[in-house]
Amino acid sequence: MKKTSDKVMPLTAAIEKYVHPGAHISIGGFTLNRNPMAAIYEIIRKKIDNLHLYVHSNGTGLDELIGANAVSKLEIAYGGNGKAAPTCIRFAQAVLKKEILIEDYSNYMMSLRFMAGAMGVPFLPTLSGFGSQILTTWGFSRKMRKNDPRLANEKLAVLDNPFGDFGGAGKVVVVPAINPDITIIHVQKADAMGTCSIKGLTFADIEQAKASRHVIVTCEELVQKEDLRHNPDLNQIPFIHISCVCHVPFGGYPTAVYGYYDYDSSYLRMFANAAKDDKKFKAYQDEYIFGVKDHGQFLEKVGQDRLSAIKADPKTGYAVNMKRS
Amino acid sequence: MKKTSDKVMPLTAAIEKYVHPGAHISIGGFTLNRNPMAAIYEIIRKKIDNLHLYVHSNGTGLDELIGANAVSKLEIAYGGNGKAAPTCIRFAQAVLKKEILIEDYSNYMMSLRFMAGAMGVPFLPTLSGFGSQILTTWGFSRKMRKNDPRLANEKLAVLDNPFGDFGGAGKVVVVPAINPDITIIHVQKADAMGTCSIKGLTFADIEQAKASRHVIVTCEELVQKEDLRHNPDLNQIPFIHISCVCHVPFGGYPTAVYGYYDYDSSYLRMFANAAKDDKKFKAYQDEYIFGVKDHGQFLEKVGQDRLSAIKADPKTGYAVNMKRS
Amino acid sequence: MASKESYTPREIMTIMAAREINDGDIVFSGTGISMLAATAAKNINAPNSVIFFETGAMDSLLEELPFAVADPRIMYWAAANARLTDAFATMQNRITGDRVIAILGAAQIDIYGNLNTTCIGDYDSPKVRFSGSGGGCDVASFVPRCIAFMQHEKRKFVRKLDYLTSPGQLCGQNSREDAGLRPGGVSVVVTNLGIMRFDQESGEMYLDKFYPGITPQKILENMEFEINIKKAVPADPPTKKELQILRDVCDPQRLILD
Amino acid sequence: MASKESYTPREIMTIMAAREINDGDIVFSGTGISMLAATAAKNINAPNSVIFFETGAMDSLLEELPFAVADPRIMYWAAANARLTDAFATMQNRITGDRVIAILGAAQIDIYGNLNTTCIGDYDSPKVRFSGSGGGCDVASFVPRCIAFMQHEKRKFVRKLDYLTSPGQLCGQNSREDAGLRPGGVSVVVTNLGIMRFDQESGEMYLDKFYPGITPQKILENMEFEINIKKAVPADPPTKKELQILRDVCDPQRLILD
Repeated sequence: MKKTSDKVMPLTAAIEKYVHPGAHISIGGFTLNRNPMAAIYEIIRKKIDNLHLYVHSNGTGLDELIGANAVSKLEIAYGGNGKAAPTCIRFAQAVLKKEILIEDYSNYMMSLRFMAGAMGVPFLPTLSGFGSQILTTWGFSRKMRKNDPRLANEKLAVLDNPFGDFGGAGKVVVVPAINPDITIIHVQKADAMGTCSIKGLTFADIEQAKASRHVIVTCEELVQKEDLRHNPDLNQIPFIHISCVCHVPFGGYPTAVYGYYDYDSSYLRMFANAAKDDKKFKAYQDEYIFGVKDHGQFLEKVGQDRLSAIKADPKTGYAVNMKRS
Repeated sequence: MKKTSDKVMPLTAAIEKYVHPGAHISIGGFTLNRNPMAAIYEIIRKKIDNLHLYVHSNGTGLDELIGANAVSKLEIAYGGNGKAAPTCIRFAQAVLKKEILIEDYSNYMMSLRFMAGAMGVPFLPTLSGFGSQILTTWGFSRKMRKNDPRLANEKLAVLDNPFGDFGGAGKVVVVPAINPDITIIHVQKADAMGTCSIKGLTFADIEQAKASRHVIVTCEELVQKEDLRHNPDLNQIPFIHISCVCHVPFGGYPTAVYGYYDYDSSYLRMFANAAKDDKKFKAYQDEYIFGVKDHGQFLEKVGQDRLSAIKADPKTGYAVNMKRS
Repeated sequence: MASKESYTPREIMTIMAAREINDGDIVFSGTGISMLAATAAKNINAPNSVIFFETGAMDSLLEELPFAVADPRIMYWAAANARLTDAFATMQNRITGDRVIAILGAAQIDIYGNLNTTCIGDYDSPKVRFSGSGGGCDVASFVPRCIAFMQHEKRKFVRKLDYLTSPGQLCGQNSREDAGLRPGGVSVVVTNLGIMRFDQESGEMYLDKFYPGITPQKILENMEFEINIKKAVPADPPTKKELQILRDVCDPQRLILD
Repeated sequence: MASKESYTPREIMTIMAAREINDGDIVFSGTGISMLAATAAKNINAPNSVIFFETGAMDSLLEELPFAVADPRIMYWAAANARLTDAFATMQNRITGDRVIAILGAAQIDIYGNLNTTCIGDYDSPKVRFSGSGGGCDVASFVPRCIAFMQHEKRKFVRKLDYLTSPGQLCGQNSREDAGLRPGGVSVVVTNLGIMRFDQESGEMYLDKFYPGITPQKILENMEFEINIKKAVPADPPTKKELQILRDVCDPQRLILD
């Protein structure tokens, strides 16, 4: 009998179970690092669409999802992918063509919104953004906000400081909590119960996971419970927050996973080149996403040579002297 | 020439430099764990008084400071010291005798107040405390609050949720930030620049340090910078927040320091017994605090046997099968 | 029928509290008897329950009983060692918070399950001072189910609290919701004499169960206020198996049971 | 007098920015040329400056130049790897925030040092879409001194921004304070032609320095709006030593300089 604490399932089943058309979804990682790419490619293969996507700074995962027309609404601080695409190409195009509705925040605001969701408070305050159009220019209409109870009735609000000018601030900006239906993160190690250990920067993954109704974890290594218990200080997310665990080595590829592999800058450049042209982009998707049945086949297509070339040096956590462009 | 990045100084000089009568101070740790005891004994020996003390749950350090009449004002959630004193004895007595002014909050509220200070916002919201007297019964007068710009004009406040009932809350309690003049924490490892690595639970030490104008770190081990750089994931406080570093082995004694030593329950019991009686308590202080010139002499008085008895087992981090009472 | 085992008041209290814990519950625990009740539940009826502490440790191994919630014994072999703010967020957050059951103690309780852990007498000139809220007020604000452990004495079951530290049903009816709180607070009181619960409508305490050898009348005699005893039934006494596990597995050294 | 060295526009920009960084400053850096300026400062004039990233890494070793602020290269040998929320709190908090100097870039800048990194054209029907604020708006809100790196072109120095992403002096005078912001925002603009600062009173940009071979007039010709050039003086050209360190120590592989 499967223990109730065992949450391991195949990635395809996890996406099937938790990611539905129209879902409010958030994905972990930052631009070209630790994006849950295997899960994202599976969402695309399953043609799940109409997603409401929440990210702070994202790049690779964001542009694949938008390029696949999976996203209809987007709340975001930054859409860029490092040197390969200072502004994400399909993202920019979708905004210009009005294929997605967008609501712009700052990076701190988006992080605070996930944090508010994780804390269980309706909002958090910041002193960021006064005077900027982030406060005054809204992407989502009031009507749209009213029709979805998962959205706050306002993009954000300004409150007087109830303590006068205590703390050197007469007023604060408050940003509404985000509690996604589903968050997907990719981590270095997880156990079958779902406890996660992230190596290197955690970005806002911890807050995103704790804010979410359901959480899919994909992991490089599925380890024994004991392996994670030796040092609980290195485990950022205890199992109670996690819905299911999928063991997907190279599940962050082509983004970097600290201590395991680097980003594949040739893949990111190939993607960026394809993204500039609709026909080329369709060919790219047909070959690399729809042309394979799962992440394993995708990695076979990429080939062992490229995976070896990005292998992380155990000391520094990245591929030392890797050819980058 | 001493490098500007070298912040190491003797504990007595650090207390001299940063802890002044009337200072607003916070101390790290929780009840009987990782209190900065060496620093606290030094404050007492220097007869620094009129302190405004901020703690969440504290025990050993709190009761020593109050017993020494060092504290005139206290903001606190919990004054207890585990099995030895479910309510801190000198603390309770000082409240009854009105020797200290006290303002009661909850543990989460105090933690959020440090967090607000660390974040640089005037307040943070919570859904805790509605209907409780923590909201309605104030210990500090409005006049006192008005006379000290370091205090908010109100103990706390209730705000309407600007997003309606979004997040399932029509209103929130907001608690004002704390930015102490000085915070003292005791950690397992620090380097000369002040970067800290805490093992085991961090309680609210990180927030307390980041909220504070000055921070004294006492550490079990003063390590080379290189020793802390191998795994930055284990360093919770980077050096930019730290004013000075004092190398004080057993600096948390008689409280526990995870991975190094356990609490000394016989000392805590001896303290609790002495605390019940003014004469006995004076004798205790004369012997253990004023009768020694520094923490080194204090430890000599305690004796190697007792220090050996509480030595932590390297696997579990505490003294396995230690006699406790 | 349960066999007639002999047991101490502390043993029956622990077992009655353990029975309140469901499999899969996240158990917010203090030390002492609450810790023992959580451990008993895990070993008897709720193997997948998870114990956690306000200090931030989740699912610690607890090879030795901790003497405080900051005891280093709770830091070993945990799933994660987090911060104080994380621990409370776990309860304030509805996604995880609704799965939490908490065990609290208090110096005074009233008919609405409000708790006092602050002082006896006037707040400005108290006769007795206790430790204060700690996490009590937070937990009672956030968590849908709280077990209060109390000694059944008149001075503890009082008509009016000297200080309301942790909110229960406040003054009954919709007053908890009106004040801004979600449903929750103390939902069951486990004493040395019996088990009290709260009426859904009125928010008032009533007697649910009385222990073997105890009468509802005796329970009323040990309270300052009157409660409904009409629904009260005898409690099923601790079973042989429950007692055996409690004694042999949970506290073989009788650190807390004695 | 500095000797007559030859240098590229990128080299002089980097060195001019590096000179803005004081010893002990905490430098908020992006990648590319801002990273190089931070490294140059550390190697030339501010050995105790500390580089950090919005992603949470503090004082990373940077043995290889990172290509993004989430590049794994910034995670190695840092003093601490924290969270996004921690990085921004470091700047929002006055105790540490006032010691931060930030380096930003933008698609458009106006006379008050407000920045646009969001879009060209109307927000609802843009002609060009950029990456968005990222941390830009936060940094410009929190940090007392920001260096803006810009190419000196008319389409970038505009009379009116298409979207105000990151607040500078807003509309001058006390408008920044009136809006709820602390003093801060872009305090110096470093371009391929010269260096602009902002008048304390009016909040308006003025020409502080023009590079060798560049005239104030040429600078005006490359802007949509007029600025005061009366206080402008020639910039001290990069010294031999500055150039040597920049080239040989900071970017020997010319990953960014080329």
